[in-house]
Amino acid sequence: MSLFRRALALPQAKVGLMLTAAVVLLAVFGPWLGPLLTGHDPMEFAAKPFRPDGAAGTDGLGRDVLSRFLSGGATLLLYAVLATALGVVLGTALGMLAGYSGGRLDSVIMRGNDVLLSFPQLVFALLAIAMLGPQGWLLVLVIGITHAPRVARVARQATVAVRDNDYIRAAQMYAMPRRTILLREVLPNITGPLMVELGLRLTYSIGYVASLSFLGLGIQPPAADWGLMINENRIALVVQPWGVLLPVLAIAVLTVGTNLITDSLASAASRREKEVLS
Amino acid sequence: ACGGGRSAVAAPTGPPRRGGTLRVGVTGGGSSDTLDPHTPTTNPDIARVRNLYEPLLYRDHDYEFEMLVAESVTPSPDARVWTATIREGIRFHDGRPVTPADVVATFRRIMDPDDPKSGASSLTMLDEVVATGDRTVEFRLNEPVAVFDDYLAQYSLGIVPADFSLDRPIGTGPFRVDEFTPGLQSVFLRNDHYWRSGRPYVDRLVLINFGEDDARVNALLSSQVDAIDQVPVALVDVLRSDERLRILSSETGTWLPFTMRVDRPPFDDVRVRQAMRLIVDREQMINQVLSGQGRLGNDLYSPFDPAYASDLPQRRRNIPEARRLLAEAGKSGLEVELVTAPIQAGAVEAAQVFQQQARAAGVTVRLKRLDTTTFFGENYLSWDFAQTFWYTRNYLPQVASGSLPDAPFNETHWNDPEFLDLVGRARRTVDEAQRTELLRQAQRIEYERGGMIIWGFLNQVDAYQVYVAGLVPDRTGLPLSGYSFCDVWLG
Amino acid sequence: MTQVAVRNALVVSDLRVATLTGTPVLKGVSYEIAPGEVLALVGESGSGKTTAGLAALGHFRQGLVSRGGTVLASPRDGEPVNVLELPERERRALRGATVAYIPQDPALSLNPALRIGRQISEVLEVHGYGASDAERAARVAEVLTEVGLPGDEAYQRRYPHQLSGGQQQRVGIAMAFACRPSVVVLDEPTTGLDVMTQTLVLRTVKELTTHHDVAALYITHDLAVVSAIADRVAVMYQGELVETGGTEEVLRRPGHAYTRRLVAAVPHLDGGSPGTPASGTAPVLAVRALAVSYGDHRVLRGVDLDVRPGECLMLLGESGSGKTTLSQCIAGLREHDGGSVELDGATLPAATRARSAEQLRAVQYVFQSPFSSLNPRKTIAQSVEAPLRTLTDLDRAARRDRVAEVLDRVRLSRALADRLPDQLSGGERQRAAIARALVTTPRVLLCDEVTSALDVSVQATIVDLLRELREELGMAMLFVTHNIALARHIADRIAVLRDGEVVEEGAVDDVLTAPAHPYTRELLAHTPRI
Amino acid sequence: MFHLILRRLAVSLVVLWLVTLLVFVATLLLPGDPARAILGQQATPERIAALRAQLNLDAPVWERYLDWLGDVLTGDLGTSAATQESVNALLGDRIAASLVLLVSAAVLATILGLALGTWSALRRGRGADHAVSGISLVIAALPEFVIGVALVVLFATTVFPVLPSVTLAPPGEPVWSEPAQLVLPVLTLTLVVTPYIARMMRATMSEVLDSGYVEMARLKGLPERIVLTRHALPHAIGPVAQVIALQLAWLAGGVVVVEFLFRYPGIGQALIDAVDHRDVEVVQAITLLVAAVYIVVNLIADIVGILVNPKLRTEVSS
Ligand SMILES: Nc1ncnc2c1ncn2[C@@H]1O[C@H](COP(=O)(O)OP(=O)(O)OP(=O)(O)O)[C@@H](O)[C@H]1O
Ligand SMILES: Nc1ncnc2c1ncn2[C@@H]1O[C@H](COP(=O)(O)OP(=O)(O)OP(=O)(O)O)[C@@H](O)[C@H]1O
Ligand SMILES: [Mg+2]
Ligand SMILES: [Mg+2]
Repeated sequence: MSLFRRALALPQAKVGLMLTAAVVLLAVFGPWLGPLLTGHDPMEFAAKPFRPDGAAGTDGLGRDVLSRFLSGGATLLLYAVLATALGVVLGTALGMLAGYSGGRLDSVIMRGNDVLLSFPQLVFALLAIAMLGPQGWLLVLVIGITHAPRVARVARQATVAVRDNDYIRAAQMYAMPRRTILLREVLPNITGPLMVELGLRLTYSIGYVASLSFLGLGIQPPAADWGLMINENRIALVVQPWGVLLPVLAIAVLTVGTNLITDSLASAASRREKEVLS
Repeated sequence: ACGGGRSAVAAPTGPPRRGGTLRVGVTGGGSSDTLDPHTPTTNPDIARVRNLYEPLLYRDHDYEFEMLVAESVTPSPDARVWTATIREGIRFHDGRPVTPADVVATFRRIMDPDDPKSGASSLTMLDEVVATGDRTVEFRLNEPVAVFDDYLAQYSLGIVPADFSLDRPIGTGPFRVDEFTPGLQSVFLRNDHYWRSGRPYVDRLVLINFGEDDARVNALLSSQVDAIDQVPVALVDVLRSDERLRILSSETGTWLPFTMRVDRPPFDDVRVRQAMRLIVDREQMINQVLSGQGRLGNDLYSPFDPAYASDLPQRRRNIPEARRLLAEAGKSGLEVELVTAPIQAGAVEAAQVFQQQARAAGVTVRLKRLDTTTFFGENYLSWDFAQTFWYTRNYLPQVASGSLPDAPFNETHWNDPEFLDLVGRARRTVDEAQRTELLRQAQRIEYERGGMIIWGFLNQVDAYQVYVAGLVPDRTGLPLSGYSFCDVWLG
Repeated sequence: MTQVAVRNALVVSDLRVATLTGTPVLKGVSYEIAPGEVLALVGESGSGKTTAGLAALGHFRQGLVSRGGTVLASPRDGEPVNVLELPERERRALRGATVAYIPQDPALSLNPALRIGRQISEVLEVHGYGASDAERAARVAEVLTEVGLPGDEAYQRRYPHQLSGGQQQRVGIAMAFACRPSVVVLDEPTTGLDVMTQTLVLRTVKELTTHHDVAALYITHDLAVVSAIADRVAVMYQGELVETGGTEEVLRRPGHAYTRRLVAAVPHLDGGSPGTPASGTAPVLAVRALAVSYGDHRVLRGVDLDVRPGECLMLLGESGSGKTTLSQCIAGLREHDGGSVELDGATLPAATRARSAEQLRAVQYVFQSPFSSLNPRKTIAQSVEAPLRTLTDLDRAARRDRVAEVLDRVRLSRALADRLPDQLSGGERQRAAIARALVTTPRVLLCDEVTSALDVSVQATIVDLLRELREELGMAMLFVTHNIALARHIADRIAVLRDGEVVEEGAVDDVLTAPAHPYTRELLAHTPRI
Repeated sequence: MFHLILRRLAVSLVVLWLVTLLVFVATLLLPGDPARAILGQQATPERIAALRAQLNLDAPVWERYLDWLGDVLTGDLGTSAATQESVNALLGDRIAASLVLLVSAAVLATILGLALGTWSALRRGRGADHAVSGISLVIAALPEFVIGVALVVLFATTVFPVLPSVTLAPPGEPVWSEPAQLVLPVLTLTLVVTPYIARMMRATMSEVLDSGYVEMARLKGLPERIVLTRHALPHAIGPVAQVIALQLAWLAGGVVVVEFLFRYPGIGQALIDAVDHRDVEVVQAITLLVAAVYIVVNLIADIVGILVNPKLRTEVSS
């Protein structure tokens, strides 16, 4: 898609892509790499807790931090991506429907949206997890649902901006079914804001999964997971900083990377709009 | 209450100094914090109860009896009637003397059928409490209980005046209430009527709730509190290296076992239980979970009980034997779900370590991690494989709480006729030597067939500023000298 | 060339401007304007007119830099200064006081959050005009009256959105003339205004410039306007002035090829070939007592129209008269409250959804702006194919053939079929839009101001195309426009719409030569001609 | 204008009502028995039964909802299941404490964000702009607890132990009696929120600076200062107010982590506590409160948007 090509021409996008790719590669290949590099399985006890043994010391249970770090990104990434996908798909569908239909349906959807938005995110997570226990799919669901109303807002706004364009009226004139109009005529024209939203939501998802793990509500032990690692090793920040620093760095690099890509998508999209207008 | 025991060896030297405010950071607590002497639930509750109220007698730092409100507690020859004599001249915070009527009222409050307090469940043998003299009270039991004094030595049995109400929380403890904010902190002042003359040393005691390990340690590091309980064991070495601080590490009888339901598969097969006990690498448990701050367990509890069966051989990890037992039971490649929750520091960690250790024997352990409330919720007593946590107790009270079919917390659904017979006899046996023999036999049964994996006893590790004096190791398992602050002074 | 003796108010010589990347935008432009003179700067879009105009104020848009040349501006009572060499502070002092600017689009250039009186008085304030607030307030009222607006307090307290387009433009002019500048630069100030308002604005500008001896640079691409206002014309083509001279001379005897093209493209009210009114046959499309209102606002008040087979009816009307509403009602894009639309005598359902494929195929609509009527994410071929997908059951290959055929018809090269709309010029896009309407071989084609968003030269080619297509295909056409000058080029009959009513209807010749209604007469009077 | 605002108000009320419904249902679904949660592990069945009766946990759901709603409408948030005290009394101080935290962070972040955003919009494409963008990008990328932990290490425990790391107000006295304790929590929240405001401000200002009327203002010869303050800034207020509102609303909910970290006696801490203890009434009260803050803040932002937009403001008069 030309939006991507345009965005990629920006230097910040290249940096962002490099950062993101680095962390993604790390997360994907880390689980194999870890035991090779350190000689320790991520679950195996290498020494007493919080000892400076090995490249990055040991964690609160005496497991090798480097090995756990290397294998700890995959779940976080997976959950973040799934939650983002869920939120964006759900939100886009709702937002487009509301924006395109207008009238009563619009009001109903958007008020429902407001209700969801005003329900505090964390309370939602807290309640859902207290209800059903911390499970992977629940995390994805909770975060996805949290994103949906926010995405819906953006999607609706973009749809409303597109709705009154003559090409939509032309499609109506050719008696195209609503679903087809939404998918073929509207959706391709709101990809700009949606891509930006996608990037933004991905960034939030990463932080959110990590935050939930930090509060003990996210990914559960003994899984090696970056968010959880921060939580588990936080008390020993002063003694064994790597257990916190490595995952924090990885999360920071990843979110900075996705943020940069999002940013360049945003400026590419707005530039495209300006060109179309002029 | 103030312990006798050994005297403190801390940086300030010379005679204790009076005055000052002691600020203590205590783990846990929340909006349900209470000043009720008889329903302490969380650590801050216990810390408050320990300083405001006193039971008739209690355990000192060495886990020996220490008389508090009572001067003596003695059994009748058949151990069916126990007589407590109230200490001469002991007064409540408002200066009124403690009378037998107060003691009777206290126990009526605890045993109130409409609203029984925490202590009630372990006092089922108590028929009535009767004032028999100016200073004597009789406890009449419905069966002989040879160690009834042990049942009375609980912090949740503090003696309060007959007209006690929560609006005026009065007891005989070394401190009295000044201010109390649930979920945050309590401020106590010195009780000038305290029976131990000259004590407490500090004028004010501030107990501050901390939900977070971080916050508590940070508060100590930034000198916002003078002492904290429950230092995360992994940090002991760091804090120890800080010259401003002292670590207080106490060997205790506190235990954090795994519980297997003996009446449900797969653990209804004793071979499976034995295999699980052989799977645990107890040294590794202590090293990884407790950073070495603990002592080896032998699947037996109450290590400070004189009747503790220390002659039984220490059980060690034996994977081939465990595999053999499992194969025999037809359970090779066993898969079990272990329910865990952060019920105590180290609990979830121990579950993880066990999960890892079990792999060696081909046993797959799935962890089901719950929050504490759900863990202790409706299903609490029906988990097949879970964990629990107990402070130091002697054998018979512990059995009464957790190892009898009618015990309130029989997590393993332990109901062994032979064991019940032995324990029942022991309870009625006043003769110490005879009782010890019976208890040793009972312990052997638990050692061989029991449903608990007791891999170790946790050290209690606390920390305080170097200028704090008078804190000593304590065996009860309660942190910071059993939360007893009347001997503490500030240098 | 009347005032040679007088010192020029603005002298631009050898002005060069380039983009940051080095592409030249102006390649050595020179012109001069005397006080009281209007120089028209014409040229196609993107030729550099605005750039040249803004350079007179020493302003370059972001991304553009000056690459040499001089701009000498003479204040009313001072020596000429080279604007480009002034430090930023002095340039600012010059702007609005000596050289003032009137933007193309007043709706975008007036601050929507400030009252218009305030926006005028702040120019006076910063340039130290007048000694007191009272004096300045008086000047604001005065200059508003000069541009033909009420100068009273209540009017000054209005916000831009409370004014019509013409009024907004006149506020812009008032703002420019407030400090009595010696030079004004007007950047297409009448584009987007209807003819009546345009006349009014042109008259105001003319009066002010002559009355106050102001030199005006009038940027436009409409030669009719040029002939109405300018003393001299400079023609710009790709960053260069290709021709300069007196208005008469340039328009009569254009020297440069581009100028000739430009002149040829201007529609003539009196030229062209009138069509043959097809009378007698039954109308293919009939509108009967059509009424539409938005709330209390009655937009159409019982309109009757007939379009006969093969005939082109021009629907003429000023902005807001209801032209679009009417044509969209016919197309089924808008519900009407009363009356009916009949195709071959059969009433058409109001909504497209209720119409049969046959009916949908028969009536097709071409939208006003080719920039918004094509989905920017679909290739031209995809867009043109869309009606075939939903309205016919042709298979894929047949559809592809049909699309190719139609693209040929509208003279669009097949190479463009797989491009996205924004890779095409406006004229090409409009051809594609017309192709989409033609692809189902409609019996009636509705064209809603299909040329108004396009350049004059492009406009002429589209009109020609439509005329040829009508002859080739023999379909009927409703051509909606506000430009009466196009009448002879395309239409057989004219219907004049005003405030939702048809006030005059008849054959082109009849209406143009002997207009019956006063409104039609007024329209004709205000249409500038060369 | 007034009917516009009134309609907006009505919509907010409907949303708020729907939120009460959602809150009530959601908290009902919480598993576990509040009675047991209150009494803890050592509870006996008799005590639990006694407490359940006392808490009226056996009445039908709709009846409990209506009761609760009626109480809420009269300003009574109910009785905490855990403490048997009125929720109003329980939360009163905490709400004040959280408000202090939020308002200080909000004010700081708003001022900082607006200033930084404007500044970098004016220096678009230059070094300063890139620096601000880069730094705000990195800070925005860090989860709040990471920022909090980093600040504690920096300023309270390890590097420069100059500030208190936790909040310990003497009882009865408000948290702000010792301002030093507020520094780190406020700073953490400010750092979390500022980048968003700054980025939005930069984007909006860039757009406004590119607009025709700003160009026109320059072409009128106005000094840059006036161009900025009179012509550019007012237009940024509307959209930025929306972002600030969203961020403030986030603050109200997101304060939990920060309060947890600094042991700040606000509603966030009370919330975690209440969920742990299944203290339904308190969870409901806090959720409703946060939702109400969100709704009100958004309402204010919308009204600001209406007020700064002359088109909407003059709707009635024209
Ligand atoms: N900010 C800019 N950066 C780079 N190039 C620009 C910029 N503004 C204009 N140009 C280019 O400079 C050329 C001249 O633009 P200008 O706006 O002066 O044309 P114009 O004759 O006024 O056109 P129009 O009739 O469409 O207003 C165009 O090719 C345009 O693409
Ligand atoms: N959706 C709408 N709601 C309310 N009023 C409308 C709507 N659409 C059009 N109008 C009003 O109806 C009247 C006629 O509009 P219409 O678009 O048909 O005019 P037009 O003749 O096509 O004008 P133009 O030449 O500007 O395109 C105008 O006064 C307009 O303000
Ligand atoms: Mg231009
Ligand atoms: Mg129109």
